[in-house]
Amino acid sequence: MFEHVLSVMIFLPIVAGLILLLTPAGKGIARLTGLVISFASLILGLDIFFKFKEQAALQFVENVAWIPAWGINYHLGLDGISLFVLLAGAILLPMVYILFSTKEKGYYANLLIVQGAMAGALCAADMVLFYIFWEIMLLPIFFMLGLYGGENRIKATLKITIYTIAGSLLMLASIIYVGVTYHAQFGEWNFAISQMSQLQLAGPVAVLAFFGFMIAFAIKIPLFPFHTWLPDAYTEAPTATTFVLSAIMAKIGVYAVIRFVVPVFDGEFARFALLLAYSGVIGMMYCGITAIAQKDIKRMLAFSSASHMGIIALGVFCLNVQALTGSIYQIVAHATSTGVLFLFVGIIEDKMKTRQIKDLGGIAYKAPVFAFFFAVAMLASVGLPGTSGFIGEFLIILGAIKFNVVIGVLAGTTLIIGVCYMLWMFQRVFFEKTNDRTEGFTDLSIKEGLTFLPVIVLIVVMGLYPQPFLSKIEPAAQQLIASVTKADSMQIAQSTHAQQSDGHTVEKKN
Amino acid sequence: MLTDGLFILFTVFAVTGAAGLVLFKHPMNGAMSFLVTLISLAGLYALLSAKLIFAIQLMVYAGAIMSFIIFVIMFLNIQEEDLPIEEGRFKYLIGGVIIVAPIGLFLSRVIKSFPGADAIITVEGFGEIKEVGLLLFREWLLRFEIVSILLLVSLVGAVVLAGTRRIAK
Amino acid sequence: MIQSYLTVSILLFCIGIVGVISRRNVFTVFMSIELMLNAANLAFVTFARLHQTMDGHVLALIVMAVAAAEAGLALAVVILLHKHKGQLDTNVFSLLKG
Amino acid sequence: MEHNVTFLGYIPLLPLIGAAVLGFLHIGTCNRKPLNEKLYGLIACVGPVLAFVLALRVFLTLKGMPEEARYLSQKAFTWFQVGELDITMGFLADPLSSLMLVFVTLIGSLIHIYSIGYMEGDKNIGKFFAYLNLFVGSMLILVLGDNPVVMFVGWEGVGLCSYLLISFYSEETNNVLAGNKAFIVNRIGDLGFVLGMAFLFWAIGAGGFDFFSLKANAHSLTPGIALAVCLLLFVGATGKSAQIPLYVWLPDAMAGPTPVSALIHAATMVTAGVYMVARFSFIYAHVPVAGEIVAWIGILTALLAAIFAMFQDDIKKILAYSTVSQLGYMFAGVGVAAYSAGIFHVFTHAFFKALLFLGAGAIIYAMHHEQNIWKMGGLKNKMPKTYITMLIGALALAGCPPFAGFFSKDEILFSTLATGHYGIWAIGVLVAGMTAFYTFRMIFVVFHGEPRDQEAYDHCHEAPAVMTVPLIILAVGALFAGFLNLPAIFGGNQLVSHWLAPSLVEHHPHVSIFIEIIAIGASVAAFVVGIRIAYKRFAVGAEEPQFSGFCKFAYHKFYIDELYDGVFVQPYKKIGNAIRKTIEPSVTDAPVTLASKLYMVIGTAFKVFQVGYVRVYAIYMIVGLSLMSLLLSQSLN
Amino acid sequence: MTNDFMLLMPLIIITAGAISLMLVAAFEKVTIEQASFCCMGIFGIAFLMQLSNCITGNVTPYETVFNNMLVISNFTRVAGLIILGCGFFTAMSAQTYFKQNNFCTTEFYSLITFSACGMLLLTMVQELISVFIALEIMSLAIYILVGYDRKNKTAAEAVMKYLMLGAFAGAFFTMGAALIYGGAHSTQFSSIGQFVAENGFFNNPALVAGSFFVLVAFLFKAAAFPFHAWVIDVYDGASAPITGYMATGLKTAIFAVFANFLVADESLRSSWVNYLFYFSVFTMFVGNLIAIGQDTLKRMLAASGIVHTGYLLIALVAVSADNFSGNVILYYLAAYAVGTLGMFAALSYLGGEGEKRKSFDDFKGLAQVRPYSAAAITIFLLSMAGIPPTAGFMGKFFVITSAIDAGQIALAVFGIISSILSMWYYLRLIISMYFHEATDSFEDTTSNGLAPIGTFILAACVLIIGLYPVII
Repeated sequence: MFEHVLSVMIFLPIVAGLILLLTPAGKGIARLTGLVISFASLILGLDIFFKFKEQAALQFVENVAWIPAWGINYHLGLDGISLFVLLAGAILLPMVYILFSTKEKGYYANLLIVQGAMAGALCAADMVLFYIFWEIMLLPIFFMLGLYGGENRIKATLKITIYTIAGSLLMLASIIYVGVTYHAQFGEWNFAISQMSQLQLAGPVAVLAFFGFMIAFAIKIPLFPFHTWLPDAYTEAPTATTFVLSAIMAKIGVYAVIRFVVPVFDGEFARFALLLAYSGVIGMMYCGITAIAQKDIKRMLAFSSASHMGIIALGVFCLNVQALTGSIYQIVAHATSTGVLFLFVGIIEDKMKTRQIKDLGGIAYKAPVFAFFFAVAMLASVGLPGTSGFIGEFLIILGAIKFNVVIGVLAGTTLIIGVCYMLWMFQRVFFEKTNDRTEGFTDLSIKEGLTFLPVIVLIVVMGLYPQPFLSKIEPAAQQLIASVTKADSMQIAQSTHAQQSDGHTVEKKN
Repeated sequence: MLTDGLFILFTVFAVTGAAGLVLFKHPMNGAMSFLVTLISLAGLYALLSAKLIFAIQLMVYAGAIMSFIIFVIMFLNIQEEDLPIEEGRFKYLIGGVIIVAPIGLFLSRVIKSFPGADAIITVEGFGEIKEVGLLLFREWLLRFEIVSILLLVSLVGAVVLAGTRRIAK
Repeated sequence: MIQSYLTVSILLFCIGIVGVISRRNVFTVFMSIELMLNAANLAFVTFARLHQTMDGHVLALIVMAVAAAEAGLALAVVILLHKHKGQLDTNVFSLLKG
Repeated sequence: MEHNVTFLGYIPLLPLIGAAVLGFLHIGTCNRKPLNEKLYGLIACVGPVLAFVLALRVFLTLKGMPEEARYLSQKAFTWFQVGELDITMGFLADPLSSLMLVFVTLIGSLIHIYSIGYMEGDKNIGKFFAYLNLFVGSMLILVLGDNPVVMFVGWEGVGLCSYLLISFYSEETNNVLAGNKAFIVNRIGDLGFVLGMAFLFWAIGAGGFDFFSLKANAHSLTPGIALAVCLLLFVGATGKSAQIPLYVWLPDAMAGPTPVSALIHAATMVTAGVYMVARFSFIYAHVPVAGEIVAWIGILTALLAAIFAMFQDDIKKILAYSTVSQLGYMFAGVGVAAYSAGIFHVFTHAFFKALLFLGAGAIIYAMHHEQNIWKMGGLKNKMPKTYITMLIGALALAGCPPFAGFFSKDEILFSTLATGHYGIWAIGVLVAGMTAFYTFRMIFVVFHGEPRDQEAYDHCHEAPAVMTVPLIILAVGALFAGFLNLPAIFGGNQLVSHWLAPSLVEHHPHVSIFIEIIAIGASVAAFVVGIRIAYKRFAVGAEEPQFSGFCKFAYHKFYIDELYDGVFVQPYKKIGNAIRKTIEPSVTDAPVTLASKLYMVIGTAFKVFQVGYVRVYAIYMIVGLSLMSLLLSQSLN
Repeated sequence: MTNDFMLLMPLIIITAGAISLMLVAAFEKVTIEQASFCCMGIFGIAFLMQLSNCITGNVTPYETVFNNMLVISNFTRVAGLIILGCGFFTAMSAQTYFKQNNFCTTEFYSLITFSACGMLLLTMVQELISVFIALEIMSLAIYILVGYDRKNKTAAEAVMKYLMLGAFAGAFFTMGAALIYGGAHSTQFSSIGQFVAENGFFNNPALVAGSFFVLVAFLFKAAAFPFHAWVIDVYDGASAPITGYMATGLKTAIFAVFANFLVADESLRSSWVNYLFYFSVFTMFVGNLIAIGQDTLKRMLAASGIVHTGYLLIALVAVSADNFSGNVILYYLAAYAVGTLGMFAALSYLGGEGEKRKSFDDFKGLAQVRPYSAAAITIFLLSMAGIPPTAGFMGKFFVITSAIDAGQIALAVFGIISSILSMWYYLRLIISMYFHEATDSFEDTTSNGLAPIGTFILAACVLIIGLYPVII
């Protein structure tokens, strides 16, 4: 079984979810199934983590021919980059089943499906397979948002779905373009990502294809200015969906940039890195500033999440090891901190029946444990040293400075922008005087407390002892950066060469 | 010379008949006018030495199909007031001619690619019933057979759409 | 000579088209289509003469048969329509639109 | 000599453990049955006191080492390592940090003890002590960090504690706002710190990012980068140490409990900036321009804060501005490369300012949380111990020889003079006079004259021993700490300067004794003038003045808070609101929504073409055919 | 000989079945229920026969007797398979449909079978006039089926529109055939191809004009812009099973013959590719624009059918005449067929008496009342929208891949944009079904018929074909 561990991680939840949907199982059974399966995934995930070797190559590979005529394979594998996103999902998802115990069957079933699909997107080493999982990921979100969302859920659902699908379809065109180019250059059909770095892509169409990929991922992440679906969707979605969206799915966008764009479009990536970096950093500032004006905690967190995603994305565009590693690390850190914050807001909403900041206050006195956990997550989210948020943010800023001083300085403002809205919100919600509504706020139950405890501990542990994580990320990051810098220098060489010998192109070795 | 004269005659009749079909308000007048065209066409077929087609044109088309159409027109007993009020008919006709003009021009260019001279008949018995029949039942057999299926469908259709219907239980 | 016949054919064909697009009477429209088929038949026969093969005749024959089949069905439809509205104006039948 | 030791890490760890235990106990019990307050106090004191003991051990160990090899380090574990960046969770004790270590733990311990009394009866005492312990731990990490990043951990940690403690009475919105302000302003400074670190790393960090390696590689810094690093780091320092332009948070920070003001906002945390500049003296020494800027900003801050302090009527605000002012001195000192002078002033200031704050705390405690000096008066009879200790503190602050403040301040002023910064020196002397004035204005108004609020006066009483004992200990410090660095002119041998020398890169200019005498004379004269004016105005029967003109302007702190609010805070909020209300829905979202709407509209409009008339459908076909025919005619050969 | 006979067996079975059903109808012994089973049986047997005819390569059965009229290749075989499947499921839907609608006679099934006969012929014929005959067999049968409900005004209107425009297009086809006959001396595809290969395409205006008119007729039947307008009204007027049949079987047959005609010669194909490009783009976009404004399901599906025609045209543009396999077209057709058939099968039993539920709003809250049906419909819609893991996605993937591979990058991009535009109206139904409260109890919908079973089988097919595209 263990050589197929990735398949198990993908299909166990999906199959379970489908079975739940197709059988008249009750909600209790559904929740129990979800719980058991998510814990199974967690155990498998941890096992993978400990068996993972610190090297750049793909591990736990499975490769079976699927559509041989088109060179499409069922090809799975993990590297240091995907490992962590996968792990973040595996660790966080069991919490949802514990915390939200009274939802519909479809709620749990969809969660299971989305879990499997996300694992699939992360493990896929074939572009078509990736695309398939990438799209499947959206479906449960669509249904959860539409079925269990808030008042304006339909508008939000339509927006997120069409937005995301529009992006994905552009990506599909790009994937196909890449595959076809491979076919043209090497005479065989192949969509395996590991082969694509050999491609010699140039010309305006390659740029278009690059943007096809980038727009898809920019929408998922979301990068400014493609973020406009996010506030509505995050706000209207049920907590678990928002949690999944912010904690894991957005990260898959970043992951996908690293995995699919950087190796294939190394030249274009290097060319447009600055533009993209500006997009990331402007998005960070824009969403951060917008967050302070929000009246709804969830919406505020949504913008906060977008703001952080901007900086995480920036880390990828900086083209150096520190920033890239920081980005990947921050993916996990942000997943734990912001994800947990969304869950906390869900708890507040469940208990208080409101998310309006003005209706809350003084929760800290009524619920010290809750407030403490919230504060830790919040501090991690603003990047306080000693929490997981710092390491990633620091590395990204460090890398950004090397990449471009202006961007580095702008990226640094995240330190300030983040605290502004977070403290403001914390003050209104947790401090000040209690009101009639919050008077009855009960603290986390033992069960809830124990659910959150591991993540809170993880936040601190990741802040204090990040090395075991970083050492697994770094080889893959090094390899990627090496490939991009090679392309970059090659481009320079090419352009100088072209001046001398009139467009004589340098052949890449296969 | 005679053939040329006949050709011009038939052509004038055919085109006038066709124009009448399009221009007459009452379908009965149109049908009569169309009949003139069909008969003229038969004449043209004869001029082209298509004897079988000439005969069939007269018998099947001008005879059977047209009488069927006229029968239905009569059967429906269409009065003047039943006819659609087509006041802008001529506007539409002129517009139609304008729209169709490019197609006509295009087709006339196509025609120019064919030789203008008469093609002398070299084949023995060209257009004779026997020769055409042989061809029809030898090389074009299957087409001929599947046409029967088509006619069958048409038959069933007529029954289903216009005949009395027994709703099965 | 071939060109002349073809010109007649084209002329009839175009008149047929004009009839179809400018008239609202079901019968007229239907007969215009028949006219177009006849124009095609004339072309078939003319080409048969040009190529000295009788395939054209056979084709014309088959077209006639098809036209007959179509005519049968078309008239059945005309009767059906007349039953519904008592009119033969194509514009009367515009329930389905938008 | 073995440099690697294993106990350095315990110094911050002990208070941190204390914080964890206290926090756990507090959270566990606060909404049920609260534990005994004394228990909290006891647990809280364990960490800092043990840390103090360890700090002494460190100090003594160092003392036993040869002067050039005086350092101890502990590399606990590799914290994070990415590419050429290699950050160790490491601690370093050298003379500089050991000095800081000793007084931080000492004052920390004293204030913990004092707090047992001061916080009596507060139901959140557990939380208070947890924060306080956390603070001490963070401060010790800051001091001990062997590389800038570890230092930054402490740096932000103390910022966090500062925030938590300022907003300790969190039911009052203003307190929380003050806390927010402190954290946010500190964060602005932290941005500078981080950026400075980043620049430093990319310049010379590849060879190791700990202070030793940096020091060794500092010579390869280009002047431009070095200047940038210095200024960025100094931005960090202005945030933490409340210098222009980021000083605004410190006066507001007085919203926290008084021991907090004493510990964090007077003695320790706020001096972190000075410590940091001294730590990076190996870079600052290379870039005189940077030092110049630091010195000027420092002295201008000193002046500005002194002006404000003269018109305040809240006892803690007076002390707060005084702290800002004194911090300005310190920066003036480190700016002119007199690092040891700056650090020495940090050291002495810690004693007397903590003393003054604790004294003020005792008064506030006695007056039932009354802080306005114009509601006090004649308290010297009621609270003699407090009076005397505070008087000592005041004298030290005002720079009266031979109190601690005199020597340290004089050292700084002398250094400015010696390095030829006459402008700075002149302002420094002026500020010294003003310091004397506002300090004694406070003393006179509070302790002398007639009671202004009779009822409060009647109820007030001397503080309990837990509070007065630390006062006394600190008073002793304020009295004698100055002698530790007695300059040669008074027959001393500058113990502190010599002790610090291995850690710092500084050159002691050799100047004539004449200049030294001028410096001392001017300081003393300024003190005398200041105290004289204060006596004349406030010693007897002064009433709360109504300010006008410049005084009113100064009373309102030059409206700088309002200015910041108007220039930064409100626009920021306005932009946020504008984005929420207009930009987000109608600009960024507009292309998407509009495209979607347009699509719908066109789609609906398109229904027109489906007219339902069969003839029209035929016309579509023919139109299409016609157009194609035209096209095809073109392509025919 | 026997081999040839076996290859033609499905066609023979269908024809014989059609005739026997017609004869049976003359006697009033057979109920429509039984007739539907007979029809299914005929299709089923033919389907299995077709499946068993898995011989690769091109075969010209009875070459001398049929005068090269029929060619059977893998392409035609699979196309036939799709058509037979369509017939089978249409009969299945009809069985349930006529439990609620009472205008059926036994001839109905006979006509379905007749039209399948025409479609099968259409896939195989390699000669223009045979194409015309096959086209007319198929069309006439479908005209009748469209207008089968004589009491229904809309059905009568639909058949009038379809018949008139269909005959109109047929007239163009004949004229085109005549011109090609004039230009290329023959109406055989192979001879035409040979002639073009020898003499060039644009050098022969008659051939250009002729093939243009022939293409017009094909485009009309496939409902490409600007010959699309009829399709919406006709689909709307026809009964649900027939609409499904028209949308799938007919389209499959047309595209089969379209492809066969185009690949007769490479220069013929490449000359038309530039024009087909525009047809394809306009078809997709106009289809989308029409679909977005529709409120009734059938009209929306009709419009979406136009869009799918656009995709199929992309595939046609991208086929290569040399080494033609048609896999992409067939896969897309199959994917489209299962999705659309499934949709209409579901509409057949959910529509209620007289198809009273027709608009999006009528299906509000279906998921609460009939969750499995709603799920199946969702799968079909996702497939049509091209979202993985459905067959529609794979179809779209192959189409776009082949387009890019053929160098038609712009076309691929337009295809993608059109897919994005199509999301709105597909999602709209899903949203109606799932995210709104149920206002209708759907109690009158019979669930004891075969249509629900057919729906679920098709839903499974959508996923299976999507996940194992190798089987096509």
